[in-house]
Order: sequence, then C-alpha cells, then structure tokens
Amino acid sequence: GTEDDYFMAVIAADQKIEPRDWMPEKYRKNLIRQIAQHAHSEIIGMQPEGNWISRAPTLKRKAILLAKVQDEAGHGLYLYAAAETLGVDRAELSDMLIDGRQKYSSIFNYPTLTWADVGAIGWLVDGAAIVNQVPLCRASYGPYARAMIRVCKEESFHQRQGYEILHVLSHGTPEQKAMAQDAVDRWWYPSLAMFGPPEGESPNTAQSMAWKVKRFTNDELRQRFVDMCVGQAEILDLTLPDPGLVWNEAEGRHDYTQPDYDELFRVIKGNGPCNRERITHRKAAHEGGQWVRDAAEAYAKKKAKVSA
Amino acid sequence: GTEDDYFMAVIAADQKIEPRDWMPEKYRKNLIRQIAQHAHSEIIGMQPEGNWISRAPTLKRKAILLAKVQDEAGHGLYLYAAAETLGVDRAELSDMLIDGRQKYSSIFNYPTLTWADVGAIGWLVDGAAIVNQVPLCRASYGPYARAMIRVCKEESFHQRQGYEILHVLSHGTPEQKAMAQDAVDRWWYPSLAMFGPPEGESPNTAQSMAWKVKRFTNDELRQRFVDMCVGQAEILDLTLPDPGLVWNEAEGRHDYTQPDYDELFRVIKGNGPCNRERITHRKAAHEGGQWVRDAAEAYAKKKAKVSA
Amino acid sequence: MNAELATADLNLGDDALIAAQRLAEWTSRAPELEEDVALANIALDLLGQARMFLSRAGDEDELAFLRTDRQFTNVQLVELPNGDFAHAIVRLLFFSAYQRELYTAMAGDEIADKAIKEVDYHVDHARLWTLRLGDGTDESHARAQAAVDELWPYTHELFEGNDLRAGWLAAVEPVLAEATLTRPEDGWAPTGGRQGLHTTHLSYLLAEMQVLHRAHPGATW
Amino acid sequence: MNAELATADLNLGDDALIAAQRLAEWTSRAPELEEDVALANIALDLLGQARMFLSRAGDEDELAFLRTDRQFTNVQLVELPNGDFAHAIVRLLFFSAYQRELYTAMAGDEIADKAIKEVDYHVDHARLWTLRLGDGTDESHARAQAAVDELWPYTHELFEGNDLRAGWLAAVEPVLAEATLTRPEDGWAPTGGRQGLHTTHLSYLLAEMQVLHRAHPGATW
Repeated sequence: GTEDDYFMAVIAADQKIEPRDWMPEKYRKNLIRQIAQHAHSEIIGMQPEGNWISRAPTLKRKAILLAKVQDEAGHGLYLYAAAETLGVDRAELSDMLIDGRQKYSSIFNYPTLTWADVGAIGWLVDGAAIVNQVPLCRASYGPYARAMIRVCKEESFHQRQGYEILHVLSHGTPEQKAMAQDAVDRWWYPSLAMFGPPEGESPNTAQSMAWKVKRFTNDELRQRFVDMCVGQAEILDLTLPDPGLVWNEAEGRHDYTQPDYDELFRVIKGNGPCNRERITHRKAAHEGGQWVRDAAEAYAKKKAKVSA
Repeated sequence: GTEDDYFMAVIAADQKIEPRDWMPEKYRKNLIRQIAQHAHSEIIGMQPEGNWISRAPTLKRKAILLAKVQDEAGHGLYLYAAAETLGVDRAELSDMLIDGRQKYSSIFNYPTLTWADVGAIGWLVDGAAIVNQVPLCRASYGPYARAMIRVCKEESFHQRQGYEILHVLSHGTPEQKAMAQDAVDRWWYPSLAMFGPPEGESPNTAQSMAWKVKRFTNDELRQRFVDMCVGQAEILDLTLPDPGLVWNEAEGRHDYTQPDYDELFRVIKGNGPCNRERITHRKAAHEGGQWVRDAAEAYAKKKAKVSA
Repeated sequence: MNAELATADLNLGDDALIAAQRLAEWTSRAPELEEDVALANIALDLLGQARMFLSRAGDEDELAFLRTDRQFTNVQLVELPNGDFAHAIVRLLFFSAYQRELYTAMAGDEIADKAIKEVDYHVDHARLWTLRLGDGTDESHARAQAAVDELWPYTHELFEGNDLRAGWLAAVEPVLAEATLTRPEDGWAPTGGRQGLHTTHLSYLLAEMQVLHRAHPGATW
Repeated sequence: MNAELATADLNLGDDALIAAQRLAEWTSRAPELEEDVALANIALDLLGQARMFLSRAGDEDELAFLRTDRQFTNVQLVELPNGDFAHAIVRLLFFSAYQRELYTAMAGDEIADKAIKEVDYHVDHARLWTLRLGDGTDESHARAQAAVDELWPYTHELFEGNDLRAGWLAAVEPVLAEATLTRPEDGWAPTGGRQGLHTTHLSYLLAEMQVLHRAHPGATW
C-alpha cells in the first residue's frame, strides 16, 4: 500500500521514522522488543556493579562507580521513554521484565566477584555494548536513534573508566595484577557472547537489517570487538584467555575461539549463575515500592482535587 | 496462722521452701519477679555478646564465645523452669519482658563496641553477677537455689574467660591494650551500678532479706566486688577509671566513687543507649517465630490424634 | 588550620560520608527509577562534601578507610541501618535541614558555600516526599509517622555545641504539619557520636566499606 | 599428608566453617529458647569440625581469616544468606545428610569418625523440624516447600567428584515425603564453589568474619 511505500522510502533515504508516522506492526513490535530489552539491561545492569559501591577502595572510585550506576538508571529512563513513543507503557514493560516475558542482556547474569570485575565490565562489557550500539545511533526509528546517541556518549566514558581501573590494577601489586587477570579471564567469553549467536541462528537479524534497525551482523560486530581488544590488552599488560587468538595477515583480522554458545543459551533460558537473583532483586524493589507509588498517586489526586 | 508459722520456721532453720509448700503470696510474687528478671537478663544478655560471635578474632575465641552465649540461653531455660514452679508460665513471662512489665538487668542496655567489651563483660559484668548470685545459691526457695548453683558454676567459668581475654589484650599490641583499657573505662561504672541503688532507695531489700531470698545489702555486695577487682586489675595491668579508688586502712576496704545513679535510673526507665534495640530484637525473634511454634503445635496435635 | 577547625571538618566529613554510604545502599532498590537517579545523585553530593571536608582535615582515604568506629565522629543519626523508604526520606529531611542551617551559619567557608546549593535541593526533595508519604495513603502515613518517631530522638545530637536547633525546628515542624505528621515530644536523646561512641551498627558498616582498602595496604587504586 | 588430602581437608573445613558462621547468625533469633540452644550447639559442632580439618591442612586461623573468597572452596549451599527458619532447617537437612554420607564413606579417618556422631544428631534434628514444618500448618508447609525449592539446585554441587548422591537421596527423599513436601525436579545446578567461584554473598560474610583479625596483623588473641 501507499503507507508501506512511504515507510520503505523513508528507510531507503536514511531518514527517520517518527512516532506519528505510519509503520508496519512487525516493525513496531520488533522495536519495542529491542528497546525494552535494552532498557531492561540497563536496569538489571545496575546490580552487578552496584555490588561494589559500598566497598570501592577509595572515595574517588566510589564516586565514579556510583555516578556510573546512576547513569545506567538514566539510560533506562531514556530508553523506556523511547519505547513509550511506540505505544507501550513503562509499567507494562516492567511487568514483562519481572515475569520473564522480556529479556535483558545475559551478561548481567554473571556475578561480580572482585573489584577488578568493575574494571572488566567497563572495559569489556561496555566496550562490547558500544560496538553493538554505535550503529544504532543511526537506527531508522528517530527516538531510539536519539536516545542511543546520548547513551553511547556516556558508555564510552564508562568504558574508559573501566579500562583505567584495570590499568591501575595491572600496574599495581602482584595481588592487584592477579585480580585484574582473573576478572578478564572470567569476562572475556561472556563478552564475546554478547553479540549473540552466529548468523543463521539469530532469528531477527535479516529483517532488522532490512529495516535499518540493525546494520551489521553479529559476527561482524564480534570481529570488530575482538580486533579492538587485542591492542588494548597489550597496553594493559593482560592476557586475553584464548590461545587461539592470532593475527590473520591474509584476512587482515584476528582469528579467535568462539564462545560456548551452549552456555549462552543456558543462561538465556534462565540458568546462568545469577538469573534468579537478578529478577528476585528487581521484583523485591518493584513490589516493595508499590506503597510508595500508591502514596504519590493518592497525594497527587488530593492536590489536583484541591486546585480544581 | 499455722501455715505462716511453719513457713517462717523453715526459713529460720535455713531449710528450703519447695513448690508444694504453702508460701505467702507476697513471697511468691516477689520470687517470680526476681527469678523472671534474672531469666530475662540471661536472654537479653545474649545480644550484646552475640554481637561479636561473627567477628571473633580466632576460631577458638569464636567457639568459646558461642558456647558462652549458648550457656546464657541455657540459664534462661533453667530459670524460667524455676519460675514456672511458682505457677506462672513462660509465654506469660516472655510477654511481660517484651511489653516492659518485667525488667532485665540494665547493664545489657549498653553497647558492645569492640572485641575487648567481650572481655570486660566477662570480667566485670559476670564478676558482679557472681558476687550478686553466690548468696542466692542459699536462697530459701529450693528450685531457685538449685538453679543458681548451676548458673554460678558456669558464670565463674565465663568470668575467667573474660579475664583471660583482657589479659591477652593488655599484654598484646598497643592497639589491643588501648582497646582493653577503653572497654574497662566504659564498663566499670555500669558494673558497679548492677548492685542497685544504695540502701534506703531499694524498696525490696528489707523484706527479701527477712525471707532469705536476699542475704546482703546492695552496698555490701558492691564493696565486695570493688575489693575483688582492685587486685585483678593490677595483674591485668589495666586502670580502673576512678581516681577516688584508694585503700582505706582503717576500714580494711577500698573507698571508691559511687556510680551515677541518675544515669542508672534513666537506663532503668528505658532511656539507655540500647533499651529500644534490645526489646525490638527480642520482639522480632519472638513474633517472627510464631509460625514455627504454631507449626510444632499443629504437628504434635496431628500425631497425638493418629496415635490415640 | 587550627585544631578546632580540623575537628569540625572531621565531624562534617564523617557525617556526610556515612550518610552517603547509607543512601548509596538504596542503589537499584528505589521504589521507582526516577528515585534511583535522585537518591544516587544526593549520595554523590554528600560523598563530594565528605571528600572536601576530609581532604581539608588530612588524607581523605586514610581518614575514610583506616580509622575504626571509635575514631569516627559522625552523629548516630546517619549510621542507623536503612529501613523502608519513609525512613530514608525522613532521615534525609532531618539531616539535610540540619546541614542547611549549619552551612548557612558557616557562610564564607569555601566548602559550605559550595555545598549549600546541593543541600537546598536535598531538603526540597525530602520535603516533597515527606508530604506525599505523610498525606498519601493510610499505609504511607503510618510508615512515615513510624520513621519520624524512630528518628526524632537522634536529632538532638545534631545540635550539641551549636545553637542551630531553633532554625531547624522552624524548617522541619511546618513540613511535618503539612504532611499531617505528629511532631514527637522531646525525650530520649541518644548521644556519643561526636566522642566516637556509636551504635553497634557503625562497625559493621565500616567493616564492609573498608574491607578492600584494608586488604591491600599501601596499594594504589 | 598428600596434596589431595590437604585439598579435601580444605573443602570440608571450609564447608563446616561457613555453615557454622551462617548458623551462628541465628543466635538470639531462634523461634524458641530450646532452639537457640540447639542451633548454637550444632554451630559449635560444625565449628569444631572446621577447626580439625583446617588444622590438618595448615594453620586454622591463617586459613580462616587471611584467605579471600576466591580462595575458599566451600560449596555454595552453605554460603547463601540466611532466610527464615524453614530455610535454616532445610539447609541443615540437606547439608548434614551429605556430611553423614561423606563421613561414613571416610570411615577410619580420625576426624570423620569423631564428627559422625555429631552429624547423626544434626540430621535427626533437621528431620524432626522438617516434619513439623512440612506437615504443620499451611503457612509452615508453604515456607518449607519454598526453602526446598530454593535450595535443591545447590545440592548438586555436593556430589561433584563423588558417588554419594544415591545414598543422600535415599536419606532425604523419605523425609520430604513424610513431611508432605514435593521433591523438586533436577534442573539448574549452580557450581563453582570448589574452584573458588562463589556467589557474591561469600565476600560479605568474609568481610565481617575477618575484619577484626585482619585489622591487627600478627596480633595474639
């Protein structure tokens, strides 16, 4: 139909679809799923790093970490707002997170065992997120693209902070260096798995690329991430835990060992080390806050009545 | 009457009154009050020392402290059993503790701020308790006297353990020694106050002495305690925080500064540092355990029905 | 720098640091996302104030991570364990209204002048939520009143050695009244914080806060 | 002493120590006074076992107080935070039934032979309370079932590298059945404890347990 033609023309011209524009129902649903999953990831992502706020080793590090976790809450807010322009509301999305109908990034189902994990999350997890997200700043849906520009800017700041934490540790005492290496050993493969399964196994890729919601395949992005990390690991004086990681001169890229996708699917299906804990925590905060939200609503109604 | 004559004759002959014997109502009530207060003190007394079980500095000290706190629960059990022989039940006594109708020793309304407090409680608080309690092993009411024999035996073991903790600390590092002195500085006057106000201000003393429930005045016991502590403090190489504490050659005893009885009365009336916390803790444990006691009762009834 | 000022800096730094530590425990646990942002923001402000005061008194990290609870001189109000959200809000109201009086009285002091703008916002945030909770539902009213009753005794310690209480009451009482909350009678007035005599909660808070720093003596982070 | 035995001693010592630490947290919080005595008694037994195993592996206090969570090799089951009394009882049932199988299999080992009598009592105590809770009131049944469901996945780790599960199931399943509790399906099987990969709860437990010892390096107590 004409609407569909117009929609595809906007996409083809690399223009933005805006909330008032007509869009195919599948495009809308797909976007809601993707944006909500991203928002949920920010919210759940507060937990593993939040775990170290109370124990940060200096006051400066405590302030930086607290600010970072606060930024994640902020990202959650922009992203929920972007999703709301597509006609869902936040309470509904929140329920879908808690009851498992919508997912969040599986990376946050791993525990943060030491302070160095805060560094490794910044360097590797935020690093992978940026590689994933930078192309989304050009996504065809306007509110999403604009939210991503802001998110990516802050994420890259976080990534540098994580890198710096690891740099200090790896140039510190032997115990600190061991702590940094241990964290990188544990976070490397889960970070690679963040790009999703290889093509063919990822059901949404082709359509998302046609709609310019997604612009590169999982494997392209993963490769870009690996290539980026190798040089940084050298400066950090830390080893990436993959003996198969070597420069391939012919291809102009690194060969590397794929992550264990069986593990990824186990974690996605709910059986990672922390899935239950993450959802229980979120649920407790949400349900425990019901009386507060009720109070705010009751108060607002009283005030509206008085001023009416 | 004849009953009263017989009762007074038993007392005069230093024999024991037993649960089946007639006794004046005031004697019974007075005893219930005293035994219950003692039992409550054991139960509440678990809290200040329990505060250091998780943080004891060696596994051996952890075991000793845990065993001591367990003994206190055990003392609570014997003493409640002794009170029950006078026709009250434990649930009632427990309620009276929680709602403030019955008291516990005010000493337990002070906080245990450092590990050395565990030593100071053993040395001073258990020491004062023993001075108070040894005469009660000869109290006229049989079940109480017998419970006190067992309690006193264990208390004197606890007192030696506390003394030993302080001895190790005061002969340890400068920080440990300072910690020990700080604890003694804080616990000395509250321990002196454990013997109650001076005579004339203590309403129950005269009657209790006539009934041989109590055998010495508060001041006699306090003097005995002070005289006992002076020599021990010297061996500990710790200072008792009273510049007025001097040997009185003429009287054959030490002069000393009285504790601040205004403070004692403030604490008794509920305004010590930890009164609210102690009762809140006990109440939470008691109320939080209601469903467990209900389950045990329901199960016992089912089993009784089956076997009937 | 005279000794009196250094003590004042320690007191104010410790107050702000421990308050920040408790508030930061709320992170990812707030009743709504906006409040997660707001509480973290306030905790960050307090942490910033703590860093400035402690740095003026000495080395901020040595002071924060290598003293025992017997050496901290914060008021007991800020060290009490977190309760529900009403507890957090009422404590913030009481504490930030005190900070506002104090920083106003310190006018001309570089740190106080900088912090006063932050504290104005904290008071306002606490005030708005106190109204919503006190005058919201029956449940929120009961919880807010319970928090006021529990925390009121600990406010006396804020005014030891200063004459700020009248100003503080003039700020706090109208908020409680508008929130339909009863201002408790004055009575029990726990004390000791300024002399390093704390509730037993502080040593647990410090055990957690200091564990990593202490496990690596002399390390750089 | 060979390296394998030292590792086994560390594993068993860490299991018992962390279990004792959690159980001791119940002190003064039990639902009745008799149970305060009983839980403290069991905690003392476990602490005694921990001391014997750790002393055979090295210096008990160095091992208990100077390792990080990445160096502890207890199973995750024992480090999980305390829940309600049903959680404590079900965990004790699962853990002590495992200890009984293990110590029985170790017959001839001095420590195991001594500990087995204690563990018999622990199993019996846990069994009796499991029956009372499972077959008591609706509320206690629901709480007991929730504890069983939460803890079951963590029992798989107990049987890594041994063949004790059949015996354990033969002991535990009839207790659950008599208590009218449903034995969960096997599924999720969290692991890592034996390799020093723990839940995030352990490092908090250790921060508290070790704080005093670590604050005074080299001191005698």
